[in-house]
Formats: sequence, structure tokens, C-alpha cells
Amino acid sequence: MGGDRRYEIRIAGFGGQGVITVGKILGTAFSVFEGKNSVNTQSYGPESRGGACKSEVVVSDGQINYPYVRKADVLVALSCLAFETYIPDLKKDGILLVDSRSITDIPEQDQYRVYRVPTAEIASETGGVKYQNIVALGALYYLIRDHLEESSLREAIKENLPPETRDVNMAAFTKGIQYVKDHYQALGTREKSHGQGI
Amino acid sequence: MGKESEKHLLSPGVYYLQGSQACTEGAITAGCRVYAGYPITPASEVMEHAALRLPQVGGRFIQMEDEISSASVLLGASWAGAKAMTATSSPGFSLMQEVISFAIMTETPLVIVDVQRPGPGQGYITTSQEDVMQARWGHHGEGSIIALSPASVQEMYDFTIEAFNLAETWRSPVLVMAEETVAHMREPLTIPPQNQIEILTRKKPQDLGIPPHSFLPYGHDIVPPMANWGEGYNVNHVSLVHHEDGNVTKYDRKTHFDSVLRIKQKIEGNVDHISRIETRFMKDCRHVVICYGSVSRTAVEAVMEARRECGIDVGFLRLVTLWPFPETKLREVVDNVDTVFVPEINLGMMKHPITEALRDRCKRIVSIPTLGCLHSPEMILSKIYEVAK
Amino acid sequence: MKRHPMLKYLKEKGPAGPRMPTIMCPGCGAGQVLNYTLHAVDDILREDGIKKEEVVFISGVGCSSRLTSHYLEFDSGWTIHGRALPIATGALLANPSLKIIVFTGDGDAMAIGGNHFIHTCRRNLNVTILCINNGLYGMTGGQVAPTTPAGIATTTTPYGNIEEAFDICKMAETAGASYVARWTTAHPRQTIKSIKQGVRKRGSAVIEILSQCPVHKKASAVDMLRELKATTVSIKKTSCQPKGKTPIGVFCDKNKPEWTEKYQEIITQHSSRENR
Amino acid sequence: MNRLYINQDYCKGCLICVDVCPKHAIGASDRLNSKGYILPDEIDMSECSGCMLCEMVCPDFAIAVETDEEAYRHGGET
Repeated sequence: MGGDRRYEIRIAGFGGQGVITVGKILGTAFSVFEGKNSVNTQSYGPESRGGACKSEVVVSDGQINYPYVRKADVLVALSCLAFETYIPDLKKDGILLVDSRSITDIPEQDQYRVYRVPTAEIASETGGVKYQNIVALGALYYLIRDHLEESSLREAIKENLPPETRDVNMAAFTKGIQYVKDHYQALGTREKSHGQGI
Repeated sequence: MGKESEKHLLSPGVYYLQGSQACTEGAITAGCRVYAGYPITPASEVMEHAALRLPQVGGRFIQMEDEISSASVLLGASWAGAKAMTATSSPGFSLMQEVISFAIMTETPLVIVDVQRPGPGQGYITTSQEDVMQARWGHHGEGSIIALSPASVQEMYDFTIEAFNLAETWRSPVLVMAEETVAHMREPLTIPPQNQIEILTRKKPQDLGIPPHSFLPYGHDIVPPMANWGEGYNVNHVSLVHHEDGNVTKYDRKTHFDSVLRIKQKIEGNVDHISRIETRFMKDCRHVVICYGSVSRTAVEAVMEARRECGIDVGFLRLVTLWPFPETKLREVVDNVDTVFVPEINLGMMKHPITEALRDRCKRIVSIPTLGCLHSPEMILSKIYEVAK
Repeated sequence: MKRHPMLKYLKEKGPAGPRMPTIMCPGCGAGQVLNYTLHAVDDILREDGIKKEEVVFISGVGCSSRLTSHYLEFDSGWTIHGRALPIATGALLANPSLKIIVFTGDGDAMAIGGNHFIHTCRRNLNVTILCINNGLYGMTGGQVAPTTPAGIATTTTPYGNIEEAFDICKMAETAGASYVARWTTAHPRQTIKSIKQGVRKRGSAVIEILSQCPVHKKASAVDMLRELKATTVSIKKTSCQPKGKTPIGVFCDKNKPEWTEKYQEIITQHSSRENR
Repeated sequence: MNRLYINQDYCKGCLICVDVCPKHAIGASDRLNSKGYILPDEIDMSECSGCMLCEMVCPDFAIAVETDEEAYRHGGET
């Protein structure tokens, strides 16, 4: 009996972008509302702002031994440094979701599927750039919707974020989903990478 | 963590908590009602959760001015009858050693959680196992210590309860040697019904029908009963060498030797009751990986992969209790093995008691050191393949 | 292209790469205190003819103490939480002519370092203590500090702080420091002038600098600086202390014998001529 | 007329300099640096009195004002 099948998600950016919160919400969604086993870990520098920062979620129906991502199925990169640091660990045919404003030059390749979302822009239209992480979470949900229900994520957002910002967070989450729906219509789950989305 | 947990113990069920929060919930479940702490990365979350939860269960939390005062609070609280805990990280753990030594000599039950970070000095703020020798030898003087090594959020809960039970049972300070990885990780945590959780408290002279005038605070048994302040037993807590009744004037070498030996043997002599190991795939294996804490999660993944992918007959042994060191248990399960691999997040520490215990049970001991991060499975696999292929 | 004049005192990059921008969060008051301190030292080096190698910076641990970690083109030490002052004491015993400036914070100096703070002031050792007071523990995530006002909620006082805050300046004066002042990061010129007075003072000089922590107070640095101005009042302006306003200014400026000077008399009397 | 120089890598967009400027000679621009921090910029440097308060209060040593004399002395363009 080898290790059980794992689905590995990594979210990376710099301190202050809410990277750790996204990991926490994802983990709660999978484990509390989907009843799956999941491990959410975080790694960070001493800086509370500006330093490199990543959060990971490993999901499995069975036992999870090694808690960190070995080869990511999904990489969400919200800063250029994060993209460069973690792109080598993205699985073949994995999903790459980037903030299109901070990560512009992605090499043409057919190793992984690229989705560009202006998370910072959408967030500032919705309530402030600090909601960038929840916009990214919405976009991420749509790309991995085979693995969990939208309601699980919405419940997890309620559980982990303060009630006073619930509405704007839900709005940011919905906009993230909508953006991916609008810009990546012909999106089959096994779609080959078709490069430039917008 | 749902809202209904606000006012009392977490009701039975599955929660998604951080290791640090699970640790505090374990303490509360065990009956801990006094928490004193001081901010230090990566252990502050244990204290922050205690600040929130202690008053909700009728307990008291205080942020002290440093680690020495935080640990000292535990002495006073324990003597006054409370179960008390603090959590710190490596630099703070160094500051607490004098109190640990004092607690050993006065046989004071208390729990200290060390969320280890790299050293020496400021070192760094990520994960580490570099304090495991300090846990045993950091306090000045003779005596022994009990130290557990959790590897999951569930064990941060379970082992904190076990730590209090051990402290109360053996009248000893008990250390939970956690690691940043485990403290910051989030995982499902299953809280069983309260009546299924064993909660032990110190033997009291009242329970044994010993009246105050004939009570010997350091006598009656290898683990003396303990009277609390406020119960009319006129207890003097002293850490100078003392007689069973606490008298420190009539010094004599025999009493000195016997009392300190008893305090040490109380723990070392009961190693089989106190300490635990976990084993998998050990039946006549050719190699074995011996590990503890978070590294056990990487090691079991690597062992399973080596067996599955390359058919290498390698066993897995995990030290659940670091101290007292379970030498006899190791010798029972490890016999004429080729290589013992010891992966640690330090440059080789538990390797020493392991080497001493298995000196005639294997050809070689191979340490797999790393600093500041958890081994990846590849780091362990490459060493196994190097030797076994 | 003109660059900031105080960059000449900072190690911007080294063989292992850039050291700047600093680790401080955007709008952090500690960064401003470093700027004011370098302006003060720049003046002293020029005006008093002090050589740069005589100046030593020592800090403990915390946001305040990150200033010396690896940025300063000076002799400096980023030391143990709360122990900057005993370490400064050691440096003075070895070389009493050093001009020592200590960066410390309200937690570093008044909590874990409180005991050493009291005794350093009592001894009137020749050290300038810049206590950057942001009213919380910043580096570890916003916990309560000895200077957190009563009632305030923090990550370790979720139900409101039930303890009273320290008055650092009164503590310093009572303990015996010969120069004691309080300013804020919103008073650059006065702070720079005060730091110069502190460094020139023979003895313990304690300068408390009220500072802003935008991240944990979830406010903008600009608003917090305006609030620092609005909630403080110079003791020169009013004799009576208006309710609710924190007095700032120089509270004490005495000339008292300095520890190493007194000790030098002992050496002079009790050592043979050549050991003097 | 005095010139404003911003070190884009060091600036963290706290805009304390803009708030402290007694003459409102500088203001927030719409340009962001690589980390997404808003950069200050000249608004009307003819108002700038060369008081150097902005240089003094900057937490990150990211701003400098070159006065006419300094420019003249350095032979730079005024």
C-alpha cells in the first residue's frame, strides 16, 4: 500500500497579499465541508510585509504523510518572484494561475495550462487590493471545480474571515469565478494549453 | 473551529485547527487552568489561543515579561493546585532551564511546550529538532525528564493531554518537543467524547488518609503524594538537598544520594511505562529508519516508496517519547540489521543514544542531517538507495 | 541623480546581494528613527570631531532592533532579546571612550529587558538608549506590551488589556538616568536634536520615541503620525499637563558622575603608574 | 528649481513624505513599483523651499531633493 493519491495546491506571493489566508480557507473547505483529509502548511520569512511567502494544501481521501507539496498540481502565483521560484515544481499538465499584472512574461510552452487573471485590478474595483487573494481564490475554484463544491469554499470563507468584510469578500470571490468563466469559455477540464487568454 | 466552542471545552467532532491551537485545546481538556507565556516566533499562536480560550473555561491567562517569569508562574500555579503550562521556542527554552531544574528537584508537575526553531543564537524561525539534547541535559544538575515528540495536529492535542497526565502521575516537569512545522500546520483534529479521554491528577495525601502532621512532602513513595497550598498541609517547597520531610538542615551524604537517585530513578526506572515507540515493516528487515517528530512523516513516505518501488526491505521505527530514552524497546525490535538511518532536523543528536542502544545490533548508523526545513522524501530515499542498491 | 544623504552610512549591498530595502513594513516608525539617528550622528561626527569608529550601535530583538541587523556602515551588534544594555555595559568596560547608541523597543527594554534597563540607568553608564515605543510586539504579530494602554485589544488581550502601561520616562528618571526625554516619530527635528543631546551626555541618556505600527494597528502611517502630533503636547508649552495628552520634551538633563569616570578614579588611585 | 529623486526599489509607498511637505510640492503618482507600492512624484517643485523634511522623515531612505545650488555645484543640469 503506497501513499494514498494526493492533490497538491501551492499558493505563493509576498507577505501581505493574504497568501496564508487562501491556504487556510482551501484547507477548511476540503476538510470541514468536503470531509476529505487535507494538510495546510505555510512558510514565510521574518518579514510580515514584502518577504516571500507561500501556503500549500495537500488533499487526499486517505492518509497524508509528507505534509508539503512534492510536485504541485496547481500553482497560484501572485508575484513575479513567486512564479520564478516555484514554476519548476509544477506538474506536467498542471494548472498555473497568475496575477496577470505582476507576472507578464511566461515562456510559450505546453507543459502546463496558463490562466491569467488581473486579481489586483479586480480586487481594487471590488473593495481594495487587499481582497486580491479572494479574487484569486474564486478564479482557482473554477479551475479545480471537479475537486470541490463552490458552497464548501463559501462556507470556509465565512468561517475564516471576519463578518464585517463578508460581503466584499463574497463579491471578490464571485468576480474571480466570473472572470475565468468569461475569459476561458472553451474550458474543458482536459483542455490543452491555449496560451494567451486575454 | 465553530462558534459553539466559545464557552467551554470543544464538543466532540472533527475540527480543522492549527497545531498550536490543538495544543492549547489539549491543555484545556487536560484541566490546565493557568497559562503564562511570552511572545516568540513560532510559538506565539499557542499563547494567543490560550489568551482567548482560558477565561472561557474559568482559567487564567497572563502574558509575562519574559520566559523566565513565564516558567516561574508554572511553579507557583502548580503548588497552589493548578495544572499549568507555557509554550515557547528555542531561545526561550534556554531561559527556562533553571526553572526546569528547580521543578525536577521539587518534583513539581508542569508542562512546557517547545516549538523548536533553528539555532544557535537567533538562528532562524522555521522548523528544527535542535533542542532535543537540551531537553534532556539543559537543566543544571542530575535528575531526568519526560519529553514527547508530536508529529501531527492530532498529536499536538493528544500529547499535550498525555504530558499533563505524565506530569501529574510522576510529579515531574514534562516537555512537549514540538516543531514549527507541526505547530503551524493545519489538519483535521478529532475530539473524542470527554468521558473517553483519560485525565489523571496528582496523588493527594488526603486521598491516602495521611493527615497534615504526618505528611512527608518528599516521602511515602517513589512518587510522593502532593499537597497543594491552601489545604492546611503547611508544605514547604525546597530545592536544596532535603530529607523526605523537607528538612534541609541535617545534611548527610546518604540522604543527598538517595533522594536525588530516587528523583532520577522515578523516571528512568519506569521507562517502559512512560515511553512509547511506533514500528512498521520491522519483521526481519535488513535496514531501518529511526526518526521522531515531523521527520517521521517524511520517513514513512520514503520507506513505503523504497519498499514499493525497489523492493528494499527497510523498516520504520519512530520514537514517540524522546526521554526517558526507550533503549530496551529499541533492542527488542532491532536485531542484526545492516544499516540504521537516523534522519534528524539537526546535525545528529538522538543518533548518540540510538548508537549506544544498537551498538551490537547493526553494522552501521547513517545520520541524515538537515537544518531549518523538513527532509523531503528524496533526501531520505537517496541515502537508502546509496546503501541498499 | 541625488540619493538620500544618509545612505552613506548604510550597507546597501554586499557580496551576498542587496540588503535594502529594509525589512521594515511600509510606513514603519522604526525606519524613521534610524533616519533621525543617522542625521544626529552625522552632525556629531562633523561638529564634535568624533571619529566614526568610536560610534557603536547595539540592539536587542524586535522590530526596533532590526535596525542594526545588517544595514549599518558602523560597528554594531544585533544581540539577545532584552540584553542590549548588559552587552553595551561590557563594551564600555572594555573601552569607555566608545559612543554607544542602543536601539530597543518597548517590549525589548521594558519587558524582558526591564531589569537591565533599571540598573543601567541606576549606574548612569555612558549609553544612549533609543526606546522605540509602538505600544505592542510587532515582530511576533501584535501582542500586548508593557506600554499598551489599558483597555486596548491585542492578540493576547482579546478581551481588552486589564493592565496599566509603564511610563518609560518616569521609570528612567526614578532609576537615575541623567538625561530623559520623550518625542515622537512625527517630530523629526526635535528628535534629532534630542538624540544629539543624548549622545553628548556623559551618562545614561534615555530617549523614548513614540512610534507607529501601521500593520498591526491596521491604519495608515500618515494618519497615525497625525494622531501622534494631535495627542502629544510639549511640556515647554504648558505647565499643567492637559488631560489625555502625552507630554513630550526633555524631562531631565542633569550632570551626574558617569560610571566609567568614577571607576577611572579607582584605577588612578589603586594602580601603578604604567597601568593607568 | 529643486529636483525630486525617488529610489523606486526602496520606496514602499507610505507617502509620509507627501504628507509632511509644507508646500505640497510633491504628491502621489499613479505609478507603482515592482512590488505594487505607489510612488511619490513632483507636483510643483517651484513651491519646494528645500527644507529637506521629506528626506528627514523617509523610513526607507528612498527620496532625495537636489536644490539648485547642489545641482550647480555638481555641474548637473538645473
